[in-house]
Amino acid sequence: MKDQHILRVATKIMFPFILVFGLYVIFHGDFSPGGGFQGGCVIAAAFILYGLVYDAPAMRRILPRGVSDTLMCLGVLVYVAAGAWSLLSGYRFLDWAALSPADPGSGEPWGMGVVEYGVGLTVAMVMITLFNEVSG
Amino acid sequence: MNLHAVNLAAGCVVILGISLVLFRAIRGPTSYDRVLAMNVIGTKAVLLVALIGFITGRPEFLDIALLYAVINFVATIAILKFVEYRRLG
Amino acid sequence: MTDYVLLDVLLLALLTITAVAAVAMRNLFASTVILSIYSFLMACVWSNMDSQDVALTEAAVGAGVSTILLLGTILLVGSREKPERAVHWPALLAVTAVGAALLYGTADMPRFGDPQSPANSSRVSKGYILQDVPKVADAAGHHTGPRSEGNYFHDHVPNMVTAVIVSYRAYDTMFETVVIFIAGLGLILFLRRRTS
Amino acid sequence: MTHWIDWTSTALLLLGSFVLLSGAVGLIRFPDFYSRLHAAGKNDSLALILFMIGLLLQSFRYGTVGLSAGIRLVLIVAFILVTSPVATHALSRAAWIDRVQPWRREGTND
Repeated sequence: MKDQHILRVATKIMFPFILVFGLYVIFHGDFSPGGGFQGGCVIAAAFILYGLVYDAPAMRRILPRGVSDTLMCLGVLVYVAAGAWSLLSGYRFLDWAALSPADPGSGEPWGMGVVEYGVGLTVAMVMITLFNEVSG
Repeated sequence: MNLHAVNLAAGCVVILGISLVLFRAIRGPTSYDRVLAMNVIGTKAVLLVALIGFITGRPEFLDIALLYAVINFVATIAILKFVEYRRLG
Repeated sequence: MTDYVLLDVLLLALLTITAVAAVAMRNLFASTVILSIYSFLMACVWSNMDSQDVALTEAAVGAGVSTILLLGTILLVGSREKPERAVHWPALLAVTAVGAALLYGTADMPRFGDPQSPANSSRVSKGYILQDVPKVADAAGHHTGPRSEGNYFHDHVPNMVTAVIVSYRAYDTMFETVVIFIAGLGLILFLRRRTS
Repeated sequence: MTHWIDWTSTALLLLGSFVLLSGAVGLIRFPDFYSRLHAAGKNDSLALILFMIGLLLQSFRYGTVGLSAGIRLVLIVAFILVTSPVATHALSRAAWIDRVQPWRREGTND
């Protein structure tokens, strides 16, 4: 679809908005519906749209396979590292009180933010990998 | 004037419209008719979700409708690309 | 009370038609389009049931990514279903029996939105709904048992679904993420073509 | 004051319903793909805009929650105004390249 100017321009207009919306869904997941999984899917949808209109090789130029593979692993590592951090600082595994020892209650939003970003990163990169490998 | 009843009636009208379009999606002679019907149903789903938010009196959940507007576009482009080029990448 | 029942009945009738059409179609491409429509309608049903997180997931995954997945599958396997006209009687019998058992089981399900249902009245969900879940660990990491001053957390995040998923069941969510990660690994190992 | 919002919103929803239904009927009744596209694309966007303005008026009643809802309604309209015509254009172009023939009246050339 590289030859269709209208689609190219519309994609260029939409792409940043979809990305920001995906980040909003991830980050705002503790106040409104949303979270890592949904937000990751939206971010993946932005890259998939780019890959559909500009063809997959162009998409792989802005997000090479090596980068998406690395980020996919990094998402899981962020989650596990958040747990390990609380373990190492004397709390139980994945106990968010570790993130704010002075006020054990308010650690939850922090832990949630970190974890949601990890989940979102993994989900987005797996979906992009799916598009990369299935599109043929 | 009862706005709640008005919203509910509008929701029923939207569902009626969806059912008419669904007929075209199932019957549709060409693939393009089906894709068009899908696109139209996606837009009507945006409407329906927004209306449901106002019917239940909690309109703060319009993120979903916003997401639909985005996803509908992506899905339509994906299906069109498949029909036109027989590949996705 | 009756308003969302009305919308539910109408939407579920449409959903049934859509599902039957998606199964009955021989053209797999048309089936994919119908399934995408199904996903849109399903998300409306979730939204009508006030389960906004599920609606968001259905919209993001069902209509967006799974359409891509199904189209990719059609690319790999071809778009015509193998004609199979004969009715497989044992299978029909089994499906009918299971369907009847499921219908029988729904008779005991709690009413929609029933505050006395087990899901709504258990101690944990009450805690999350009332937003005063005991944070069970003190600084030393011990269980501090039932309600005591200072171990209660009165202002956890407002979306209790996220609170349950990421705080109460954080361990579970971690391994869900690992499952998705393994799915990605499988994609890379099985489908990636080696380019020189 | 509330009367004004009620009546205007009702009128807009009613008009939107009419446009939406006429579009759906057109999608069923028209003879070929291009005229169906014509019926669906235009009526859909117009119906969406009418509905959203009607709901925007209603959202004034909800205070701050209504404000966030109103912002999202405007965003939805903006998104749809970008995406819907583009999707329609891509559809018609794909159908034309795939040689879907426009419908012609019997025996004439128009």
